[in-house]
Amino acid sequence: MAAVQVCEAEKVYIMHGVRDDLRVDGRGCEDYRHMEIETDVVSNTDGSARVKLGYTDVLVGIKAEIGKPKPAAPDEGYLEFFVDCSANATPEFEGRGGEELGSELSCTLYKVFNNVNSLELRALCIAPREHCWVLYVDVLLLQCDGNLFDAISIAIKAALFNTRIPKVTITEGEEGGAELELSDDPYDCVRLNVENVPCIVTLCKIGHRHVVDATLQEKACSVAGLLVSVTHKGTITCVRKVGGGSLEPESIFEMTETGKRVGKALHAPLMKLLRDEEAQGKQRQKVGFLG
Amino acid sequence: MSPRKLCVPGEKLCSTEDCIPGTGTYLRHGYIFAALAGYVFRKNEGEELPVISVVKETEAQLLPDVGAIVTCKVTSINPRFAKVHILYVGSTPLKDRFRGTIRKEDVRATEKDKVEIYKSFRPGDIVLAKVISLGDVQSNYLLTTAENELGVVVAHSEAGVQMIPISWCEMQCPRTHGKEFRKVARVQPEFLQA
Amino acid sequence: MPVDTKRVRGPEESQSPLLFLPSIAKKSVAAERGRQDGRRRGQADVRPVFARCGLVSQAKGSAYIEAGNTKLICSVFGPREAERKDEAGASSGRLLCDLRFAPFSCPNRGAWIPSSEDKDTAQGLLEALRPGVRLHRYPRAQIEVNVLVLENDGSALAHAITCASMALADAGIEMYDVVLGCSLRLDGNSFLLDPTLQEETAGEPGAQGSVTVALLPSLNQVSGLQADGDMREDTLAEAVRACMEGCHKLYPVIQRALLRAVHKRASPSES
Amino acid sequence: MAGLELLSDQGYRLDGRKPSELRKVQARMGVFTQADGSAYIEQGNTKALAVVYGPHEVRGSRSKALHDRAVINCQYSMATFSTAERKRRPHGDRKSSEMSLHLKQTFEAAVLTSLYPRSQIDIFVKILQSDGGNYSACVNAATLAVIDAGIPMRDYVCACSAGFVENTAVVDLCHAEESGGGTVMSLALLPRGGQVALVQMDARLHQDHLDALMEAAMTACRSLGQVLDGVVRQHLQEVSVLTAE
Amino acid sequence: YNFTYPFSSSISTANGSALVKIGNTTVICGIKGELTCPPSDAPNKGYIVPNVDLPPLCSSRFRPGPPSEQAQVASQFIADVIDSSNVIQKEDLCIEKGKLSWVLYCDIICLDYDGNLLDTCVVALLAALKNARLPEVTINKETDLAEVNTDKLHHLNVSKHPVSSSFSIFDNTIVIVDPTVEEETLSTAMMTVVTDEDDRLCMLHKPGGSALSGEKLQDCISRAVTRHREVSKLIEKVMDSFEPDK
Amino acid sequence: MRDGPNTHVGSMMDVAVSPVLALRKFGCEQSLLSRPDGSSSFVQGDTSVLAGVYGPAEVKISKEIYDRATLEVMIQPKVGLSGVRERAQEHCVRQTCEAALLSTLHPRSSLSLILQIIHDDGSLLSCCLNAACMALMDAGLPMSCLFCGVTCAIEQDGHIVTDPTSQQEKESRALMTFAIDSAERRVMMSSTRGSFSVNELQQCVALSQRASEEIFQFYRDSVRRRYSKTL
Repeated sequence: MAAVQVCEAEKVYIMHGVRDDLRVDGRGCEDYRHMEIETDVVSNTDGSARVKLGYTDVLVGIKAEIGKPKPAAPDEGYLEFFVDCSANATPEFEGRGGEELGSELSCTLYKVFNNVNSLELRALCIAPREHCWVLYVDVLLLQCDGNLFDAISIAIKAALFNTRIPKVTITEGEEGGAELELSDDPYDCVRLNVENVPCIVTLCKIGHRHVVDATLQEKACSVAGLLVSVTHKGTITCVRKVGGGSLEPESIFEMTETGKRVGKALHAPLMKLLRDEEAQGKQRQKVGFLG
Repeated sequence: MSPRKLCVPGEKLCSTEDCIPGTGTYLRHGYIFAALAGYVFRKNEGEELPVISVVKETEAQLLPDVGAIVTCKVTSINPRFAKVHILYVGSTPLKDRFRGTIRKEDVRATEKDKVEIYKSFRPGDIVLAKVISLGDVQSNYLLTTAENELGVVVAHSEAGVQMIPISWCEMQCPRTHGKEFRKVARVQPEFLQA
Repeated sequence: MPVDTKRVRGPEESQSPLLFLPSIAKKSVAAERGRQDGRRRGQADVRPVFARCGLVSQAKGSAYIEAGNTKLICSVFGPREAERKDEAGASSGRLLCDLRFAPFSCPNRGAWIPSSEDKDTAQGLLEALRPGVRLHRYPRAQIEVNVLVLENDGSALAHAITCASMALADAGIEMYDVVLGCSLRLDGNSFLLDPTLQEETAGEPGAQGSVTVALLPSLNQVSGLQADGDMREDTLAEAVRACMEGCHKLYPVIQRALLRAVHKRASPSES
Repeated sequence: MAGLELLSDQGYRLDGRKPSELRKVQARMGVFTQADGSAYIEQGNTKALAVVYGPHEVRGSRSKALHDRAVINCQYSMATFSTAERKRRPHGDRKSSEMSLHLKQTFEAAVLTSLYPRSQIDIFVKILQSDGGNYSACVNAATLAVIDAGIPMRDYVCACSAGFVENTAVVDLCHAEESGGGTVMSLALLPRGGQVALVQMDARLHQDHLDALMEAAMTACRSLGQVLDGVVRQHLQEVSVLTAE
Repeated sequence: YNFTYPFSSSISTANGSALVKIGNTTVICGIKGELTCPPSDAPNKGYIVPNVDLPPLCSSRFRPGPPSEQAQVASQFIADVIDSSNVIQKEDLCIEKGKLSWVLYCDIICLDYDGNLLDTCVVALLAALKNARLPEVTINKETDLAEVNTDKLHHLNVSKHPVSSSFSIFDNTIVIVDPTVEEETLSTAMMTVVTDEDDRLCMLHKPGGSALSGEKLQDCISRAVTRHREVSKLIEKVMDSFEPDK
Repeated sequence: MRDGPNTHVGSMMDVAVSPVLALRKFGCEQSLLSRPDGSSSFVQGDTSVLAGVYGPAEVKISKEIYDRATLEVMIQPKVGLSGVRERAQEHCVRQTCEAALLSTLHPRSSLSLILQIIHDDGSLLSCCLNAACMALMDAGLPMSCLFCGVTCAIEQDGHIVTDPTSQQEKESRALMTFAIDSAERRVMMSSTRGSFSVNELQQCVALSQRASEEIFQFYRDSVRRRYSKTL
């Protein structure tokens, strides 16, 4: 991952600050940075969202395509993730440089989002064993300043909220086979229920405390962190230890507790924001990158 | 001999008040822990406390470290440096090859500006050298032969015969009596055991 | 799909005969009170483990572990010259992990080309092992850990962690502690420790979860944690504790296997 | 030409433009903070992002460094969701590599590389949404980004595409027009001096029509140049107001 | 001779498997059967797809990534042995002509590489084929779909028992049987002779290297024939000891 | 490619048709490509292979061998990508060439041999070997001996055919290819298919050794013809 060099003195400064619940940018340990969310930014997609979290900037586009259900789950559709660590974010990602991180991120995202608990995958099925919707979730990293997972998960949730899948009617074809017919009417579409879609909260252990939404500098001070994905009800759907260090069992329990609290609190304002934005409908001035 | 004590990594051996940590151990919160699976040794070395160390069957494989004397084989030369493969650290053979570089400046201690690589080494020579640096991001281990005891110990002439050193800078082929230039090492008796 | 030109090719498509089985009523594990292999639910009841060190003659260190039908082999090479050189590698060593499932290790034949799941498991293995290894003792060098799953009957990652740390210790790599792995299946309200593959995949989706913990037993530090599935925070904490208990049960077995391996080698001369 | 009527009888195009009319151009400079220079441009429905890093030390093998000027390093990529059909890879395919090379050639002609010997300037462009004229959008975005990075250039580089439909030269083609099967020419121009930095054309065109097409493209580039100039001046004003406070 | 120890291990997820150790070299072979359409040019045949893998696990000389040249050559060698020796009649693998047949994926993985890979692989393959059991498959006349009965398992009909013997040759003078990896790298040529129980040759594989005279060649072949007897006796003994408890 | 360049230096030669030893017409042309350091095309009946040799040249550090040259052999099939079968053939050709070449004379350098199959009508591996040998000779690389490839097929009735066509190969019971060295007519390489008895093997070896005489004679003739022109 794009890392910054932090010298010992800086580390000590940051660690002392964290001990006193005061971070370099003035936040408390459980505060997020300023966040901006906008949906429906790319018209070629079925759903898209852009999230800015501090200097971290991600764009998510979702495209729905018809595919064949996986043999293990014949009556469900599925999601495919692709994270493009573009050279925009840092020159290190040029060429194939970002591929490793990209596949690592997409693997975790798959674990977090592609299950029945987060999304009603059955609703994506068109005809069992034959056809289903495949949602291609493409994440584009435009700029990274730490805490990629949180920003991406919020963007994915927003983009899923924004996603509209055309209605499909199955008609009996002439030779007996089923034929699919897509509805042309842009308003005749299916929305996804995103209520249960979790958000990821990454906690970084710094000194004896832990912080949420760490910047790259803060991340450099931490040896280990915990990634917790939390639903709006406060249930935990996925936990991963990240980083090269180890954690004491007690601090793991503390961290999951914080993660749950912070994550749960994240959902309500996010949904409100998304609904508000949608209510504005066409009148909303699309800002995109021009803002 | 009484059965020696065995340990696995992470085992608490004793407190720092009882022993001084040696190889294969580490310190944590005032206690000495084992870092290897092996035999536990305590040895008194004249200090107040015995040194405690953990040893696997032979000496644990060490990496070429700064100051270590290494045996290496020359693989290629050019006017600025010679490239070598490190084969031994001290008397421990390495399982995998490590690459090193002997720069022109590090061949001799005196008359550094007159050194010419091709008059010092040839590919295939076995050389004793000392590690001076682990090198930076791009380079390999940096080695030196700027001591009397360091330099070429085994070399073959163009006729393919092992040559005999005749001076500090020349070796002679016993078959053709042709002389070739080398940075010859004065081999210390302790290295001659093998 | 690109054609694999570096292997003997078979037919374009083939199906596992298991797909053609007349669909038998899926036995719900939840319906039973015990477990199929006679272990109890909710107890720290791990499968009997058979562990050996030093099987691969060509490797610096190696280990084989068998827990129930799950069989893994691991070999360790190095420390050797680092291939990739960058700033971070100069001061401390690099640990590389490769984990593969043999094509015949699962009920359905796997492909040779590692899937993203294999890579994910390998990444999990790396994260769990790294805190246990004293990498700063190996500057500019890399240590390679290769794990091959010969048969996967559940808890592959957990046993891979244990097996790899045994192989590292066998290779004489300096470590802070051995790393032990244990996983758990959450089935409704009860725990299934060290689940079999059947237990891992069976059951109603929604009420399931799985947790894998890697523990440094004598330092009491958790070096790896992966949890999936809906669960409450206290359930998670309980599950982690159960896994840790499972690890501690494993510890004496691993210890004995390591000591045996040390003993087998010629004892060092007094120096 | 079968299928779509690209030019109506009245001489209007599919989207109602006149043959020599450009699409709406909107642009902004300095969209990102971490990069040395960045810009975003919308030309109709085509949206592109460009970032510039550098000049900095040559990355990768040192042998790439040039002793008398800077190396321009370009990477063109497309977001996987940018096209109607999903792309499997954002970059690395043949078309993107070709595009990267064209961008490199274009900017080697425009940037005063001799001011930065033995260094490297990275220009990364990304198509977020594609609706024809990808190359021109990239060049225009990259120009703004280079200016934002404060790297001296001979002149703006403005690019525009032009095509030939029923004996009429049309400029700034959208995707439907591009895929109509006719000739498409991309032209990058240094507007003030009138030097052409790059011309690229696929498909066949009668020699007699070439001049007309070139002329149309160059005119379009000049007017684009004015738009870009406006964007730069606006940006400078905003920045100077901020700094003045 | 280094001694040969075949073990039939039980990988329960595979239809047949064998772990074989010759000297230090250890190889595991797992066989999985899948169903497919028969090849169009031979509608009454099935497929056997052998692949040899030399993972980085087995020796430090192999790097991770796609199979090395050596692994590919070994795969092709095993495929040729299967073809030449008719160890399994491919006609036996057909279930319904032109419609359904078995494809046997024989995946051979080296766990410890200390030379003489080919001999070990052939023994492993043979042992795995001998203990492989496939479920009964019938085609339902009404639905035209395959039905699998896992309660009825059948052994494969192993018609031939090829055994391979490898030799390291040092300049047409010294010939070493069953070489270790060190002997292999120092030798000037390698040769592998595969024989079956009728003392016929299925394969005389000598991929270049220093030349060999006719007498030495004859010598190697007769040594291979004697070795065949020893090895096949051993395999039978091991297979017998495993059979009763199944 | 056979009728490509105008400078047709090579020659066609008829071989006396004896009841057992029947080789198809073969022809060869050297130095027909300008880019490689050595090249040749070898034709046996309808089977035709084009070979190019590059080197000695600089070698990649990862492949460097400090006391001899690194030889790489690539076989490109007529259509499609090379697969495992080609890899096995490459392996055979490479080891044969390595044994013949005096590679210690070019330490830390690389030699690459590319064999492009133009048409396959049986006896492909032997044709590859012959083309390789001619190309190495053309590149002026020092060799301890020459080598040639001979393919024999045993038909269902036990009759042995040398240099079979692909039709004959398909109908045969067993197929063997040998590489024979020019110094003592010994077997350098052998690759077989199908099962056969020890006696049959020996007949085939003997036959191949006889056939090799003719091929080496052909080598000599075509090289002589070539140098007589340049001198």
